[in-house]
Amino acid sequence: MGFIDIIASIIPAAMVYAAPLIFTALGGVFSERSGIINIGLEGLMVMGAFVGIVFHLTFYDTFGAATPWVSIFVAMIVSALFALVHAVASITFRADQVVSGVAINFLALGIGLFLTKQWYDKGQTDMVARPFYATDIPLLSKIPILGEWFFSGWYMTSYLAIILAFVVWFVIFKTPFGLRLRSVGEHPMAADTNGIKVYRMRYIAVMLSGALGGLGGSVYALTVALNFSHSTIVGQGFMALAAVIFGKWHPLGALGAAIFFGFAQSLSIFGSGLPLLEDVPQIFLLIAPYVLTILALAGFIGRAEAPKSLGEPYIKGSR
Amino acid sequence: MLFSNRMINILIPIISVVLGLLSGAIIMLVFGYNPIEGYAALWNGAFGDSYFLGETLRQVTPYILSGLAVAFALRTGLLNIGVEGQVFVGWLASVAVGISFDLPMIIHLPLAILAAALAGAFWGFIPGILKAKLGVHEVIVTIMMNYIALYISNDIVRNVLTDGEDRTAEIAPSASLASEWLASMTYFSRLHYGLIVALFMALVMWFVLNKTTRGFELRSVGFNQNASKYAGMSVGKNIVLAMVISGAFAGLAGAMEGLGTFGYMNVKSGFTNIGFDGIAVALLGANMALGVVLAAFLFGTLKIGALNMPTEAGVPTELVEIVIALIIFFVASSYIIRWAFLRFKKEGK
Amino acid sequence: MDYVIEMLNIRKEFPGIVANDNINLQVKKGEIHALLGENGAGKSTLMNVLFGLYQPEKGEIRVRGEQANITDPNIANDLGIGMVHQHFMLVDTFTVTENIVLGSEPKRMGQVNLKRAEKEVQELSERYGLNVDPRAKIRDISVGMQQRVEILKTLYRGAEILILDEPTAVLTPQEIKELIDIMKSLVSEGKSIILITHKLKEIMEVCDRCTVIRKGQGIGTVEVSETNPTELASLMVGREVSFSTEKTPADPKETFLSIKDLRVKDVRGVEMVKGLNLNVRAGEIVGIAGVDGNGQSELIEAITGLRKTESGDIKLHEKAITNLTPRKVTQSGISHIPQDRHKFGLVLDFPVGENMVLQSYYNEPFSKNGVMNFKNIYKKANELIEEYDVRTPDAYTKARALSGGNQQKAIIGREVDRSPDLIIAAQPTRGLDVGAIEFIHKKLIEERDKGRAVLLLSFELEEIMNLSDRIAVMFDGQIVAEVKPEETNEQDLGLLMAGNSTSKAGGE
Amino acid sequence: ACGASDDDAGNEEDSTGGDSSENTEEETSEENASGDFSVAMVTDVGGVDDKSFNQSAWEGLQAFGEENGMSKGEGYDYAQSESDADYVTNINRLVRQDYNLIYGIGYLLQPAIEEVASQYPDTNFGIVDSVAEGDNIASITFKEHQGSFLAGVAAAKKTESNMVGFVGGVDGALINKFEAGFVAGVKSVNADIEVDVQYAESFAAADKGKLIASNMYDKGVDVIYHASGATGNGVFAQAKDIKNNDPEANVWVIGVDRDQYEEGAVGDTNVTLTSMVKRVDIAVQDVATQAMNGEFPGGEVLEYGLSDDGVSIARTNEEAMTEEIITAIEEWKEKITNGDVEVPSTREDLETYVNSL
Ligand SMILES: Nc1ncnc2c1ncn2[C@@H]1O[C@H](COP(=O)(O)OP(=O)(O)OP(=O)(O)O)[C@@H](O)[C@H]1O
Ligand SMILES: Nc1ncnc2c1ncn2[C@@H]1O[C@H](COP(=O)(O)OP(=O)(O)OP(=O)(O)O)[C@@H](O)[C@H]1O
Ligand SMILES: [Mg+2]
Ligand SMILES: [Mg+2]
Repeated sequence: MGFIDIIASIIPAAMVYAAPLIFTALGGVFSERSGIINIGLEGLMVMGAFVGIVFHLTFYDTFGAATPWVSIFVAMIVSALFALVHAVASITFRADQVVSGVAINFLALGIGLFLTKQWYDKGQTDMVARPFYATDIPLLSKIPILGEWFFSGWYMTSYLAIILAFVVWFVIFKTPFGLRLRSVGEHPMAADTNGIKVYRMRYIAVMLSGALGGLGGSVYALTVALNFSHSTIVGQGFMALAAVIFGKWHPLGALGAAIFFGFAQSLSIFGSGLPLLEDVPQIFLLIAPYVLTILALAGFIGRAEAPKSLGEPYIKGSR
Repeated sequence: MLFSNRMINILIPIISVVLGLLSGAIIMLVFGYNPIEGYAALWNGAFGDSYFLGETLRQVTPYILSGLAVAFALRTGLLNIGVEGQVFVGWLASVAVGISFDLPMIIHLPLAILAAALAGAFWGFIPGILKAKLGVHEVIVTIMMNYIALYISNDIVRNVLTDGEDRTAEIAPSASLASEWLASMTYFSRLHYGLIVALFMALVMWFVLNKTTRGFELRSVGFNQNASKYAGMSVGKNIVLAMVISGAFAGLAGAMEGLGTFGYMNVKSGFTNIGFDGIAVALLGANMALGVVLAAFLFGTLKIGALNMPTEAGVPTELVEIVIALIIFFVASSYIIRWAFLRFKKEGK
Repeated sequence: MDYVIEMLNIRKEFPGIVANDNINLQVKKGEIHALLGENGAGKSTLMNVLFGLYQPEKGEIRVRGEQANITDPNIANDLGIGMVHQHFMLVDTFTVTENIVLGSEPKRMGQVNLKRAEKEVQELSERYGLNVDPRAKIRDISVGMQQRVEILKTLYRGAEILILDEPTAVLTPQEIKELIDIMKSLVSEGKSIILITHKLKEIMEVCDRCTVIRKGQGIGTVEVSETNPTELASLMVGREVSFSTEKTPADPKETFLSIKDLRVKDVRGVEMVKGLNLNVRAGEIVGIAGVDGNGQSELIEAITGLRKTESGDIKLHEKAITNLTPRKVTQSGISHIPQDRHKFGLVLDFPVGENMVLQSYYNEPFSKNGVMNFKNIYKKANELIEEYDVRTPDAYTKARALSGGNQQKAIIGREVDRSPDLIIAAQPTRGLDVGAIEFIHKKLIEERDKGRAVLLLSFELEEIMNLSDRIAVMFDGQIVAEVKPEETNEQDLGLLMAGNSTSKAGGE
Repeated sequence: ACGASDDDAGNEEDSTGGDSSENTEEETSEENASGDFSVAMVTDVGGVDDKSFNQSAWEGLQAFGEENGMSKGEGYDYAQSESDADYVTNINRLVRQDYNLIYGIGYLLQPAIEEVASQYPDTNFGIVDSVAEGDNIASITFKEHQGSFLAGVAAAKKTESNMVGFVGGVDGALINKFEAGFVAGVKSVNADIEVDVQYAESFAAADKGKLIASNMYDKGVDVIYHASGATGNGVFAQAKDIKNNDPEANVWVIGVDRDQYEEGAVGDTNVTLTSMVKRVDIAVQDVATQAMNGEFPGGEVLEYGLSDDGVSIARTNEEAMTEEIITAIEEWKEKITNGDVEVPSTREDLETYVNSL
C-alpha cells in the first residue's frame, strides 16, 4: 500500500473512532464552560447508546431508512432529560459536581442494563438491522487524493461531528448566548448582577451536554457496536473528558484532541503494516495512543486554564 | 436543640441509604417484583450465613483501599481517576514477587505487599510529577495511565511471568494473605488477612492527614496552593507526595486481589472496576478514613448481596447499581436534606 | 418631594444576624449621598437590597416616588439603578467591551455585534472622560481602570442612579481624584450617586448628604456642609476616634534589610523591578508609596521568596536571602502580611486556630517528630485571638466565616507574634473601618518601638504619611525618591509617584 | 465475553490447590432416580444471553430441564457473575443450595471450580472450556482448532485476493487455538495465501474491531475470521459498511461460537460467510444426563470435536457457501475425523504443521 492509500484508510477509520468523542466532548465543553464539571459524560454516552439502539430496534418498521437519524435524535432528547438529574443535583442541590457525575455513570449503566433485562429478557439487545453506513460522496469522492481521503468511506455522522464543532465554536464565542455562558462559568456573580440567569444558563448547558453526550453514545452504537450491552460504552466517555481538557475547553481544541485520539488509535493498528513501525513490538503500539497523549500534554500543550468557577456551586447572595 | 449539626452530619448518609433503598423498592414494585423478597435475597446474599459474610468482607477489603486512594488524593485537591491502573500494577507486582521468590513468610509476604504499594506509588508518581512540574491536568494523565497499566500488565503476564499463558502461577504460600483459619470459620470463604491491612491503612490515612505535619501540609495545599506556598510549604512536593501515597493505597488494593482473593494474576480483557468503584466509595465516605471504611462496607454488601438477587428473587443485579447511584446522589445533595432539617427545626419550635 | 430613591424601614436578616434593621435612606436627584458605617454595619447589604440581589424581609422601596418591587438586578437596571460592587463583578478573561455589554448585547444576525458595542463603549467613555480601551482584557488593566469599566457598565445600561460601594478603597490618590471628577461630571448631568466609603475626607469633599448606619441600624442623615469628620466618625462608631496615630519619632538603628540592584520579572516575563535599591533599619517604618503596578507586588514577592529574582542582592542582617524559599526567608526573620488575604494569607477552609500556625506548625510546641500537637496549637490560637481582638465564635470556626477585618486581624496577630526582625505589611488596612485601622496602626508602631523594622506598602497616601518614618517613592520599578513625611505633603508625593522626579527630591 | 476456550497447557504445574486425591469415590447421585437431581451453572461476566458459550450452555440446561420435567429454579438454574471475584461466591452459593451438579462456564472459572470442588467433594462439578483437576470435576473441552481449521478451508476457498484475516480478542493460549486451526486450514488449501493476524486485546472493544477490520479490508483481505466476542461487532460493522457502499465488494466475515448469520445481514445480502459453531449445549446436556444416571464422568477430560458434532461449520448462507466450498470442507472434515490430519492447536504446532505442508 502506498502512502496515499494508507492515509486514505487511516483517515476515515480515525474519524469513526473520533466522531462519538467529538460529540461528547462538545457536550463536555458546554457543561464545563458554564462551570459544571461533567465527569458523567461516560454515563451520558451509555444512555445515548441504550436509547439509540432500543429506539432503532423498536421503531425500525415505522421509520424505515430514516431510523438511525430519528434514533440519534431521540437519544439526544432522552439523554438531555437524563442529564437533568446531574443538573438538579449539582446546580439546585449544590451537590459536589464530581460526586454527581460519578453517580450519573452508575445510574446510566444500571438503568440501561436493568431495562434491557426487562424488555429483552437478556443482558444485551439484538443487533440493529440497518445502522449507519459509511458512504462515498458522489462526485467529491472522485477528486484525486483528497476525494479518497475525505470523501470516501466516511459516515455522515463524522461530517456532522466536525460541522458541529464549528457550530459550537460559533455559539460559544460569537453569540450572546455563548458570551453569557462563558461569563457564568468564569464569574457567576458578575453574570448575575448583569441580569443573567445563572441557574438557567447552567441548566441549559448541562442539558446540552446530555444531548451531545447522548448523540455521541448513539452514534457510537449505531456505527460501531450495533447493539447495547454492558460492554458497549467502556471508557469512551472518559476519553471524551480527556479531549475536553486536552482541548483546553475550546470546541475546536476538543475536536482536535478527539481526532488526535482517533489517529493515535488507528496508528496503533495500522502501524503494524507501516514499513517504519512493523518491527515495533505490539505492546508499544497498543499503549502508543495513551503515551502519545501524555507526551503531547507534557511537551507542548502543558497548563490549561479551566473556567474559573468550575466546580463551584453558585449560591445567590453569597460572596 | 432537636438536631445538632453533628447529628445531621451523621444522619445524612443514613437517610441517603434509606432513601436509596426505598427508591430501589419502588422500582422493584413498578416492574412487578416483590421488594421484600428482593431485599431479603440481598440480605441473605451478603450476610445469610458466615460464608457470605466472609465473602462480603473479602469484597470490602479492596474497596477500602481503593476508596482511601481516591480520598487521599481528593483531600489534597487532586482527582485520581487512575486508581484503576494503580490497582493493576499493584496486583501484578505483588504476584510477581509472590511467584518469584522462595522466602520465609515473615519476609516474603511483607515484601510482596510492599512491592504492590511501590508499583502503585510509581504509577501515581507520573501524573503527580507532571502536574507539579508542568501543570498537566491529572485527570487526563490518570485516565491514560489506566489503559497503559492494563496493556502492560497483560503483556507482562503473558511474556514475562509466563511463557504465553493467560495466567501466572499461584503465588507461594509464604506470600499469601489467605488464611485457613478465616476460611474454615466461614465455610471456605476467601476472606483473608488483607482486611486487617486495609483497616490498618485507614488508620494510617487518618493519622497521616489529621495528626502529622505532613498531613497538615497536604490538606493545606488541597485547599489553597497560594497560601501554602506563602506559608513555606512546597506545593509541588506535596502534590507528588499525595499522588504517590494515593497510588500506594491503590497498589495495596491490587495486592489484596493478588495475594488474597486470587493468588495469581491473569490477562484481563478490561478493567476490574475496583478503582472506579473506589471513586464512589471515597465520595460516599466524604473522603474521610472512617467514612471510606463504612462506605466500602456498604458497597461490598450491596455488590455481593446483589449476586443473590437473581437466583433467589428473580431481580436483576443491575437494580443494585441503580440503588448505589441514587445513594450517591442523595449523599451529594445533602444540602437539600440539611435544608429540610432546618425547616423542620424551625417549624418544630 | 423629589427623592429619586426612598428606602423605608428596610429589614434584612441573614441566618443568625440582622444585617439591616429598620433602615431609612432617601436620596435626592442630582446629589451625591454618602453611606457611612463600620465594617459589617450593613451598607453593602442595604445596597444589594436596592439592586435586587437580596430580598428584604420588611420595608418599602420607592423609585422616583413610585413603589418598586425589585426582585432581580434586571428590574433595578430597568429602573435606572446601577451598582458598582465592593468586589468587582468583572470577568477577567473578557475584554472591557464584552464585560460592559454582557447581558444586553447588541446583535447582528445572531452574533454579538462587537464592532458596534466597541464603538458605543468608546463614545460613552469619551463622553464622561473615562478613557478606557474597549478592547483590553480585564486582567491586563489596572484596578482603577477596572473600576471605570464598572461605572461604564452602569452607564451603558442607562443608569440614572449609581451605587458605588467602597470605590476608592483600591485606588491610588490620582485615581481617586479622577474618580471624583467623574462623579462630579455625572451629577452635573442630573444623575444621582450613592457613595459608600470609609474615608471621611472624601465624604467631606464630594458628598452633599450622609446617612450613617451602625450595627445594622440607621443613625440618621446629616447635611455634609453642617458637619465635620470627627462628628461623622463618632456617629458611626458610637465613640470618639483618633485619626492620626500617635507615635514618637523613630530611633533607627542598624540596617536590617538591604536591597541592591534588584531586578524582577512578573508572570508574563516583563521586567517590573528594574535595579531597585532600598534599606530598612531596625526601629523604623519605611513606607513605599507608589501607583499600583509599578513593581511593588513583585518587589515584595521577591523579598519573601515567592518570586525568583533576575539579578541583584537582598540581604537581611548582612546575610544574603536572595532566592531562598519562602520557608527559609521566614526562618531568617521576616514576617509578611500579604496584600491579598484570601489568596495568600489564609487557608479559608482551615479553622482559625490552624491558620494561626500556618508557618510554624512544624516547630515545637505545635508539633514534635512530625506529629501535630493540637492542644498547644489551640492554646496559642486562643491567646492570639484574645490579644488581637479577633471576633470569632471560637478558634475552631473556619476562617471563611470571619469578616474581612477579623481575618486581617488574625493574620496580623500571627505574623507579629512570630517576633520577626522585619515585618512586611502590604496594604494591611485595605477595606477596613477606622476602628480596625486604628488598632492595626497601633500594633505596627508598637513593633517598631520594640526595635523591629517595618516595610509598609500602601496605596493610601494618608496611611503612608501617618505611619512612615521614611517614605520611599516607587516608580517604574525603582525607588525614585526618599522623603521624610514631615518634609513633604500629599501633593508633592503624588507628583513623585507620577514619575515627576524633577520636583524637589526630598530626603537624605 | 467471547467465544473462548482453553487448553491451558501450564495447568499441571499450576494446580496446587486442586489435588484433593483423598476424595471419596462415593457416587453422589446415588439417591436420585431423577426425582431430586438438580443442576446449575455459573456464567462468567458475559451472562446467559451473551450469544456465545454462556447462552449455549444455558440452552443446554434448559433443554435438559424440559426433558426431565423441571423448571427454572426447580431443578436447574444459573448464577451470573459481575466480575472475576464473583465466580467462587456464585459456585459456593449453588453448592449450599444443594445442587448436585454445578457447571462453571468458561475457562475463566477454572481456578474457582477447582477450589470449590476440593472443598466440597460430595458435589459434582463441570468446567466448560478448560481442564480442572479433581475427581468430582468433569472437564468439558472443545476442539475449536478443528472447527477453525474448516473455517480456514472455507476462507481459503472464498478469497479472491489470496489474503485473509484473523481478529482475536485477547492474545492467549485459548484464542491462539482458534488462530492455529484457522491458519492451518487456510494454508492446507493454498500455502500461498497470506493470513493477517491481529488481536484487539479486548473482547469488548467494538471500535478497535472496526479499526482492525478496516485496516485488513483496505489491505486487500477479503475474508476475516473473528474470535473476539463483542469486539467482533466492529468487524461486522466494517464489512457491512463496505458491502452496503458497494454491493459487488467481496468482503466476508466468519463468525464464531454460534451461527452469526443474523449479524451479517446488509439489506438483501449477507456478509457472514459461515460461523464456527460450538455446541456447548449438547455437551452440557450430555454430561448432566450422565450425572443424573449415576455415570458422572468425574476426573475425566471430555473433548468434543468434529466427530461428535461438538464443533461444526454453519451453512446458513447458502449462496456464499458454494458447492465447491462445502465439498472441500467435507473432504477435510473426513481427513480430520479419521486421523489423517492432526490439526495444530498452538502456534508452535502450527509452525511444524505449515512447514510439513
Ligand atoms: N450573605 C450573607 N450571609 C450571611 N451574613 C451576611 C451576608 N452578607 C452580609 N452578612 C452579614 O451582614 C452584616 C452586614 O454586612 P455588609 O456586607 O452589608 O456590611 P458593610 O456595611 O457593607 O461592611 P463593609 O464596610 O465591610 O463593606 C455583616 O456583618 C455580615 O455578618
Ligand atoms: N460562607 C459564609 N459562611 C458563614 N458566614 C459568612 C459567610 N460568608 C459571609 N459570612 C458572614 O458575613 C460576614 C463577612 O462579610 P464581610 O467580609 O463583608 O464582612 P465585613 O465586616 O463587611 O468585612 P470587610 O471588612 O471584609 O468588608 C461575616 O461576619 C460572616 O459572619
Ligand atoms: Mg464587607
Ligand atoms: Mg460592604
